Amino acid sequence: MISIQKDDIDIGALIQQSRNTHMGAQVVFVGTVRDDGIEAIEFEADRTTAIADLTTIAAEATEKHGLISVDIIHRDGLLQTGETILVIIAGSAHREEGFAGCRYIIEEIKRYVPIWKKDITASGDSRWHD
Amino acid sequence: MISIQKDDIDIGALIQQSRNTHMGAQVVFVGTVRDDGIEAIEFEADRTTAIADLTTIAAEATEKHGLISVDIIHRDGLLQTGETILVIIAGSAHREEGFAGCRYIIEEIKRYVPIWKKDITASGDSRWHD
Amino acid sequence: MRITIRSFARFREIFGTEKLIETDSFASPKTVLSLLCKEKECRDTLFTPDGTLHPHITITLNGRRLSTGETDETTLADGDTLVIYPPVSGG
Amino acid sequence: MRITIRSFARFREIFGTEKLIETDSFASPKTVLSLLCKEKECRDTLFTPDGTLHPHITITLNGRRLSTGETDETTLADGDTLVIYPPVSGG
Repeated sequence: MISIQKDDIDIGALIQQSRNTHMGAQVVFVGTVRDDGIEAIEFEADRTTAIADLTTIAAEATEKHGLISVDIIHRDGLLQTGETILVIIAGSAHREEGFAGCRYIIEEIKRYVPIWKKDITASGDSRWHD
Repeated sequence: MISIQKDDIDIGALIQQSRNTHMGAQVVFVGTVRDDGIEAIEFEADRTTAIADLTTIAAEATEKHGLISVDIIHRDGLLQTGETILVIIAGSAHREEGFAGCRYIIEEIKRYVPIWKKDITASGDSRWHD
Repeated sequence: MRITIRSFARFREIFGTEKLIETDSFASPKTVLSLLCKEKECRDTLFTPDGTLHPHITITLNGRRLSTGETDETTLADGDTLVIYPPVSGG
Repeated sequence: MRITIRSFARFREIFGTEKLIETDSFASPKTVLSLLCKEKECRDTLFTPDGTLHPHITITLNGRRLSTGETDETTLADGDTLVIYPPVSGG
């Protein structure tokens, strides 16, 4: 499943849905809003292009690392500290491919997928990340 | 949380409990029973020593890789294909530590923690792994 | 011809979510972007002092990313949509 | 003195879950393990033809893992527990 959505992500359900009996490993990356002096982060995405990019990245990760399944869900909108930003699940026969594939996906997302964040502080100030 | 248990693991709940606002990443490894011609795996553990070892490994991973939290739950008993064997959650400020810490933990578990598996085939044959 | 220009995040706050630019036929993306704003601060957001697009900016044409050469040399058609991305920060 | 020997997995099916061995004082773990069974197949599970413990076998004494040297040289005390692990396969 590839999605960009405002709604929170049911990570346990997603892991269960993603699984099949050919897998021996699921490597999951969960990105969360870290409190480094902020109150929240506003995420903005070019959803159409971002979904196309995530679909490409999932296919590349599957091909390069021999994955059995890939799920990528990224949230947009206003997320408070502690909330889930992103969940990636890489399912594979063995752990090596799962770790390599999951890592590939997050690095590619950070490199070029059109999603941006703006920090919101407790005082209401806000600042886009460069 | 460090545990060896017969009961299934509520992965979503565990990820939620493990999280705090100092984290930006949770890297989760889920080991599952893969169907490579088997019906189930019987897991046996020396629970006392295994728990002590997992506690040591969690502390080492925290120290070496700067993790914020570590959870390791390994099941024992009879597990059917598709079932969860193991969940590791490494929580960290940034993704690099989470991936490195989670990987360290699974490799150390495989290296020496006293847990064994016996494959059970559909015909009822069984064989311990060497 | 009419070209739609959309932008996101930091650039949306500068250039607006969506603008229509009327221009001569055969204009390149770079030419159309140079018509987007006249104030120095606004132009400096997109262009270096020697008039090239900042390398960290991504331009898409009808959803496809353009290389630096393509932003200078592609010929736009009526109804095309250009999108301007600031550096991404998702994940 | 009495030493308890416990084993797991494949070894449990060969040696039993738990056995009590009566032996002389000052025996080493290796000596006690050599008393565990007399049949060749059983002995071959633990010992190489030259009489050393197989390197892939782990022995713990009261929960602490022993090095190869320690299995030969440690002096056991009455009530000690030895555990024999085959190679692990968890995770």
